Order: sequence, then C-alpha cells, then structure tokens
Amino acid sequence: MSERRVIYLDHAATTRVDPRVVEAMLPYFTERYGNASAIYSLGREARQALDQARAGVAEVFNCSPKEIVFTSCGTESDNLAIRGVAWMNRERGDHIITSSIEHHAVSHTCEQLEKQFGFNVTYVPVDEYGRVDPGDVEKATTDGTVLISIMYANNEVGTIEPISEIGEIARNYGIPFHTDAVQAAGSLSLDVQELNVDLLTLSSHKFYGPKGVGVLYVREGLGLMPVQTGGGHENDLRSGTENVPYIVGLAKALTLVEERREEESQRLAALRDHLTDGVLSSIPHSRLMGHPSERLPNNANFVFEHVEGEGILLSLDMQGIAASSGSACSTGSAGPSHVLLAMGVQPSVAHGSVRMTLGRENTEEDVDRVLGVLPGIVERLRALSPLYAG
Amino acid sequence: MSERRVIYLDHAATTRVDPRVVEAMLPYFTERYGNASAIYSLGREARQALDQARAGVAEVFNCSPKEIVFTSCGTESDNLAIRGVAWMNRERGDHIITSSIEHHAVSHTCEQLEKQFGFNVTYVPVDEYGRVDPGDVEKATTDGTVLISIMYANNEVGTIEPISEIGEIARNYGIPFHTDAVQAAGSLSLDVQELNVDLLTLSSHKFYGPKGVGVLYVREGLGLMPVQTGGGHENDLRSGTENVPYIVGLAKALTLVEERREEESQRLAALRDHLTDGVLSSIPHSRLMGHPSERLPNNANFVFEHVEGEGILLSLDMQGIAASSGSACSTGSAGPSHVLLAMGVQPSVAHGSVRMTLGRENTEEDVDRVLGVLPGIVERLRALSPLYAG
Amino acid sequence: MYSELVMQHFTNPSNVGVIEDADGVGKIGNPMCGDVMEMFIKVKDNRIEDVKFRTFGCGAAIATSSIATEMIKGKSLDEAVQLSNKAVAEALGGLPAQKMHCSNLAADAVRAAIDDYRSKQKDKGDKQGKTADP
Amino acid sequence: MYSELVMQHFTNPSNVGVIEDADGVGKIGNPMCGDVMEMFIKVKDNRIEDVKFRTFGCGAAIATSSIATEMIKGKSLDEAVQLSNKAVAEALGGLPAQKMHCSNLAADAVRAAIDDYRSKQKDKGDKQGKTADP
Ligand SMILES: Cc1ncc(COP(=O)(O)O)c(C=O)c1O
Ligand SMILES: Cc1ncc(COP(=O)(O)O)c(C=O)c1O
Repeated sequence: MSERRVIYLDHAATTRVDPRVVEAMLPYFTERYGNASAIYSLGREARQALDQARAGVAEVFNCSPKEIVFTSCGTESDNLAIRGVAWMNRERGDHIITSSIEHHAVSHTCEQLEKQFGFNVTYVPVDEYGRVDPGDVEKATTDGTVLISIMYANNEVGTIEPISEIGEIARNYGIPFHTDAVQAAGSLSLDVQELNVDLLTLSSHKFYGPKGVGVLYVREGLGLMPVQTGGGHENDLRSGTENVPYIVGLAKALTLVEERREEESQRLAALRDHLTDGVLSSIPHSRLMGHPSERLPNNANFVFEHVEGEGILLSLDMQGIAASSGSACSTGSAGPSHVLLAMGVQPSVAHGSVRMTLGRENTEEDVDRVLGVLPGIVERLRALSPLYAG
Repeated sequence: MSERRVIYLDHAATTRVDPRVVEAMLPYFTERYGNASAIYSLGREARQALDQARAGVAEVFNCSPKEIVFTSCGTESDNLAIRGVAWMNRERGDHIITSSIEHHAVSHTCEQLEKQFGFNVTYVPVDEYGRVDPGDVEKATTDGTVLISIMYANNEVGTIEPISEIGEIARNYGIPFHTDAVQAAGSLSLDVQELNVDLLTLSSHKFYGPKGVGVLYVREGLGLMPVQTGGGHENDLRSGTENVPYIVGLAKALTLVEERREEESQRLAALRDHLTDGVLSSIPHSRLMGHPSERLPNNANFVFEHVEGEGILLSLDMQGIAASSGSACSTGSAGPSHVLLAMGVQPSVAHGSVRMTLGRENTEEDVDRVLGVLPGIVERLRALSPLYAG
Repeated sequence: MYSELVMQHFTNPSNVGVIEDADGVGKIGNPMCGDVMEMFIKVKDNRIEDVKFRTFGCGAAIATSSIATEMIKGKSLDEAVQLSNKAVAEALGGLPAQKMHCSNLAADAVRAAIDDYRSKQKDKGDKQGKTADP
Repeated sequence: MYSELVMQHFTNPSNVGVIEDADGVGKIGNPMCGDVMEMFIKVKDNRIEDVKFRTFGCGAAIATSSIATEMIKGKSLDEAVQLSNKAVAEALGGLPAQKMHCSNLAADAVRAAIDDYRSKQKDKGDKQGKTADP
C-alpha cells in the first residue's frame, strides 16, 4: 500500500477528533482533574466546566441547561430515553411506536422490552426511499402508547424523516416523542422547539468529538426512570462520575460544527452529488439508495448488483479509501441490512451496498480518486461472481 | 489563597491522569481514530488496540481476554453485573445478597430491583470496623438467591472485606458472586482466581486513568442480560461504539499501578500511619473510622466530634488541601454517611467525618502540612459549635 | 459552589458566641440532621441591641447565621421577626440549590429567639399583671 | 481482521472462472444469505485434473474458494472429497470467528462438485449397464 493520505469516507461511522477539541479536553486530564462533586477548588473547577458545557449544548438545542443529560454514548442515550420512559409508564401503558429502520441502539432496546418486559412495539414501515409516513405513526397510536421513537436521519441511507410533523402528532396525543439525531448533528438543525421533540439523542464521535460521550435532551417535566443508578449524577438520571474532559470536548465539538453547519452542508452536498453522478454514470447496474433529495448532505449509499459489499470495501481499502457497508456495527451478523430490506430492496441486492459518507477533510480530488478506482473494482468482482451475466 | 501546590488528599474520589496514560491515548483521537468495527485499516488498528488493552487487563486479572467487558465507568459495571444477573435469572429466583456499606452504584441498583422489579434484597450488616462476616452471608442464602455482591474495599472507610472467603461460600452454593473492586486497584491483588469471584468491577479514574471508562470481569459461562442494547459490542454485553482512547488508557494505567503496587502500598501505608498518629494525638475527640489494620493503605477516615465535616473541608481548601467528607457522590443529600451509620456511629458524630486518601504524589511534607493546620481548624469550628462543651 | 460572600462569612463570621444573660434564645435543628443553630439576643426598647450565635453545620449554615445576625442587629423586633430564610440567602448572593432548605435556617432561629423573648416577657407581664408588647 | 494469506487469495485468486464442459459442478449457498459458490471440475483417472470457481460473497468466501481449488487440484477424488471447511480455514492461517460458519463453504462446494460428477458417472454407468466407481 502506498503512503499517500487515506481518503476517509466513513464519517457516519466515526470522525477524526478535531484538534481544537483535543486541546479543550487536555487540561482536564492532568491539571483540572478534580471530581465535579467535590467541594474544594479542583472539584469546583470541574463543576464549572460541566456547567459551561451544558450551557453550550443547551444553546444549540434551544433549551434550558437543566434539560441536558450527559451520557456515555449515543447508544446509552437511546437506551435511557426508551427504557427510561417505558419503565416509568408501565402502569399506564405498554405500547411503543418506532420505525423499521432505526439504529440497533433503538431497535434492540425495543425488542428487549418486548421479549423480556412484556411491551408491545409497532414498527411502522418506510417507503422505498426510507421515509416514514407521519400518517402511519398516527394510525399506530393507541390509548396505551407511552413512547414514539423515530430517528431524525438514517445512518445507512441518509434519509431525513419528517420529525417535526411526527412531533406534532405525538404532542396532540400527549405521547412523549424521542428522536435519535445522532446522524443529524452538524448537518441539520437541532432546535428541539422546532422539531417538537421531548427527547433527543446525540453522540459526540459523529461530529468530530471523542467516542464515548453522548447527550440526551429531556424536556422538563418528562418523567424517566434512570437506567444507570448510583450516586445520583446528572439530575439523578445518569449516575457515574462525570467524564469532564469528554463532556467539555462534546460541547466544544458541537459548537464548532454548528458554527459552520450551513456552509459545510452545502459544500458536502455538492461533493456528494459529484460522487453520485460519477458512480451512477460510470458503473452499470448501480443504484443510489435512500431519498434522492431528503437526505443528509454527506451521505451516498450505492448498491452494485451481483457483487458483495465487503469485497468492494477491501479493494477500496487497498487503494487507501475507507468506506463501509451499511451499519458499522459489530454484530458480525452476515444478514443484509435491515434498513435496505425495510425499503424493499432484494436481499441479494442489499448485500452489494456500499456507504460513503463525506466529511470535513474530503475534497473534490478525493472524490475523483474514488471515481477513478471504483469502476475497476466492481468489474473485477463481477467477473468473479456467479450471479453476473455480464 | 497562595500559589503553592495543592495537596491533593482525595484519591478515593478521583486521581490525576498519569501523563504516560495521556500519551498512550493521544494518537487515538486524531490519528488512529477509526471505528473498531470497520474493516479498513483505520478500523483494524483500533480493533488491535482494543485487543491489546483487553489482553493487558486480563493479565492483571489472571483471566482470559474474553472475560473482559469494557464499560463507561464503575457505576455501569456495577449496574451491568447486578441488573444483568438479576434479570437473567428472574425465573430461577428473586433474592440478592449485598452488604449495608456498598457504594450507591450497587445499593441503589439493588433498591431499584426491589422497588420496581419485585426482587428481595438482604443487606448483611457490618461490625464497628465495617467488616462483613462471611457467616452472615452464608446464613442469608436461600434457594432463590441469584447473586451475592460484596465490595472488595470500602470507599469511605477503607475497610477490606473477606472476599475470597465469601467467594468460596458463593461457589459452594452455586451462586454468582460479584465484587466492586473499584477502590482496590493499585493497592490489592486483582487475581480473580484467588478472589473466587465471578464478576469484578473496576473504574479507571481511581488508578490514574481517565474518568468515564470501566471494566467488568465476567467469568466465562456466566449468563448476563445486557443492560445497554444496540450494535452488540463487547460480546453483546455492552453496546456502543468503543471508546478506544480511554480503553487504551485504562489498560495502560492498570499496568502501571500494578507494576509498583506492592512498593507503593507500603510507602502509602507508612505515610497514612504518620497522618493517623499525628491527627489522633494532636486533636482531642477525634477517632479513626474503619478497620485498624484490614484497610486500604492510602485511606484515613476521621471523625471530629462536635463539628461538621464540610466546614473542615472548606477550611482545608483555603489552605490548599483537598479532602472529602465520606462519599464524593453528588446526591446533595445532607444525611450522614450510610457507611458510618451501618458501623454504628452516632449520626451527630458521623457528620464530622473527614476522609483523606493519599496517592502517588503525596509526600511526608504534605502530611506534615496537614498536621500543622488541621488542629487549628477543628478548634476554630468547635468554638463556633453549640455542641462543644469546650 | 459558594459565593465569595458566603465564604467570607464562613471564614470570619460576625457575632459568634454566647450571651450569657440573653433576653431571648432560639435553638433550632437537631444534630441527627446535621445542623444546629443557637441564637442569643439582647433586647432594649423593642430593638435588638445585641445578638450572638453558635452553629454546628455546613459552611452555608455558618454563613447564614452570621449574616442574619448582621441583618437584625439594631432592628426593631417587628422588623427582625419578618426576616425570611429567602432574604438571608439573597443577602449572601444566593446558595447552592441543595443547601436552600437544609442549611438555611438562620431566620427561623431569629424568630425562635424573638418568640422566646416575647413569651418570657409575657410570663413576666402575666406575673406582674401587665401585658407584654402587643 | 483477515490474515495476509486471505488477502492475497482475495486479491489474486487462483483458478477463477468457468469450465464449460465440466465433469462435475457444485453450487452452494444462496444469494439471500450473501454467499454463492460455484465449483467446476474436470476429472481424469479419478483425479481432479482441473478446477475453477466463481464466488459471490465476502473476502473470506473468495479466499476460501481460491485456496480450496489449489488444495484439490491434482488430488484423487477420494482425497479431495475429504477436504473439510476447517482444513481450508487452517490453510489460510485462520479466519475471523464470525466468518467461520457463513463464509467457509468451499469444501462443501468441492464435495458438491464431486458428488455431481459421481452421480453423472452413475447415470452414465446405469445407462451403459456398468457401475461407476464404487
Ligand atoms: C443513528 C445512530 N444512533 C445511535 C448510534 C450509537 O452511537 P454510539 O456509537 O455513540 O453508541 C449511532 C452510531 O453508532 C447511530 O448512527
Ligand atoms: C466503591 C466504588 N464503586 C463504584 C464507584 C463508581 O465509579 P464511577 O464513578 O466510575 O462510576 C466508585 C467511585 O465513584 C466507588 O468508589
């Protein structure tokens, strides 16, 4: 492999931490290392840092700092939102509405509630572009519905869901509404008032912050049962000594992406369109997955019929290009993406999906290099494939 | 306040991250930032780092790397151990045995299982020194006991519990045995075979690693229901994108403290004895809490009758000395320490407790400075106190 | 956590001590809960001529006691009795939320001392066949 | 994730392609699950004279196919039929755990091709009134 720079096209899986974020975190490891619960100056310094971070995030969310709960990741935020609301309301009802294309942090949590705790879950379908119809959500509501959880933008195909409309429905029915906004940060507005959401999940490592810290927005007055119990931190909703450096880092990273959100989204969308046009025009039997326009500016997801995604990824990697095949989860399950299946894609076709998600450091040159090598890679693998009539 | 170095005497609350640990983590923020689930080289690098960290921790625990689950903190490890075993075995039994002096991460989790999920919990008592009698644990076992959880060493008074003996009892009865060893790392052996434990909790920030990452040792074959569900990371026991830098940091920190464990424990015990002797001999109506000999080498916990602990802490802080009063949790509850109460200390006396926990950077000079100011502080506050006859 | 003013009052509290021949004594709290406050007043012409306190409790408890004595010294009993815990906290530039209800008892202690003075006066008045101040 | 040898076989697989007049063809897997393997053999004197494959599947599936063809080429049918999926994985220096059962099908494909050859021989033998190899 040559020594040239890796072209990283997997920003939906994780991002490089912004050096300014690292700098913001560093003092909290070896200098301001106090426990934020402590009364002495080292502790008060830490508490102050947390307060500032909370205020910074609240500003982006257009909410009160009291409504911000820091967690250890997006998965924990999703778990806390769903399990926390479900357990809290067991006496009132046992029904949850979610979509069929959620991240596993949501879907597996709903499944555990079904299998182990007697809840009933409705998984509303999506159309061929991965869009939820708000009408389907409304139809699914019952008197016993205690939570609606629909993601803001899908991590595999980038489709943006009509959150604000679903939120209005939820509010009309008085049902708490959670959205997993992990993929939206840096691209879409996170104003919880406009979005009509009661709970919103973010994960820092998707927007140039560190892995292992997340946020859950919890609208004031909403009752949650804590899912991690102990010393009563985070307003008794999430116990555990606060990870001060990472919380500072998350807030810094969020502020930085928010500052340049609109410009950067435009730049990425143009790059992404260049990539999409190039791929679709140079590779036969290739298709773009997800919504043609209502999609994240940085997401392109292709299927290449008759080949399997992994082979393409390995071949790209050998060219110094990092991309992914559907979700970057570590289940090791060989089944095709549940998202593509929910969109009605044939399983054999779904196996050929390749996701490319652009980010801050990507340039037009990067895209051109991809367009230079990808057709050959697909061609070689098709020559190996018994499914290709070619 | 003068500009001299702060004398940090709250190592049981948290520690300064070792600069060598920071150095080990740094490349994983901006260079090797890949998602460990990804197939390309950046991802494989991250996976390798996790594998190495896992192997390093397993060596200290004398177990297999497969038995190591990385979590987001000590609290999460405790929650996973207790809730995970309890839920897994709901059909078999509903009884849990723990002690009356556990950290809230254990005790509040047990209480939630009692109040919300119909479990029964026996809280075995401790003697005046904070020791659990293994015989009491044995007597508490029933056919429906699904878990025993007793801490290795207490975070407030430093008392070391007879874990290995309790473990033997648990094994005889075929009951899974968990120990919260958060305070033991760096001071006591963590060999899970000698300790006869099936589950063991550590938290990195107590041994010069970062806050916000922990470990749970889970003996092979032990069934746990995951409490954080999602992408199936950590052998499906703890979902969430792995916090590679911190996991690397935890392993590095653990290896570093383990290397110097015996020498450093001796050094600290000598310092601690100097502190204890000095305090008890110069301040009337002061007492050492916890076991006189079976205690952590770095822990000294005093009560000063007729004064409240916080005033002492504030006064020490003004002298640049950081100490704590019981547990550093953020409940904001004004009640006296449940640990001291369980040891039979009068509530009015328990309010006057001050914990000083020594660490790597403390010297004899530090201790002498404490001994120089503490008697005056206690005297001044006693003069203010309506409880002090003088 | 604490404002600078709280720390000043904690470090150098005003009016610490006991008035041996106090006209009224207020004692509140209990050591089980962790806060005990004693307030001693000397009254002259229905005014608080002198006041002293002793407090067992956290920094906030000591600071609120101290500032409360400053706030009532020289005031008429009618004014002093209206001192509220909230006013004391405000005078200190605020207190941490978790300290508001458990350690903010100084105004209660002041009221208890005034009540004690008044009931003693009443006793005296009753004995002397006179009414105390109405 | 993959050993160097796996990556070599993935990058430059041996014996790729189709044998138009194959004596035996083995086809296993199904595209729903994500792995399909086709194995073509030419047999002469009960030996595998030539072998080719085509595979739709992940890197492991391609590498196991490739090395399996190398392992059986020139071998007697009796030897070749004994090739196990485990032996194939070992020859590659091991495979990631999650790949062991779903993408390690090459030996099955070899067996399927040999079975196909033998049943064809049997058919021929039956038609010609002779028995195929026993
Ligand atoms: C949509 C979505 N939700 C949740 C998560 C989980 O976040 P984390 O990895 O921080 O647990 C991810 C990414 O992994 C995601 O893309
Ligand atoms: C004994 C004990 N258990 C558990 C914990 C919780 O660890 P963490 O703060 O990492 O959640 C602590 C410290 O806070 C502790 O001292």
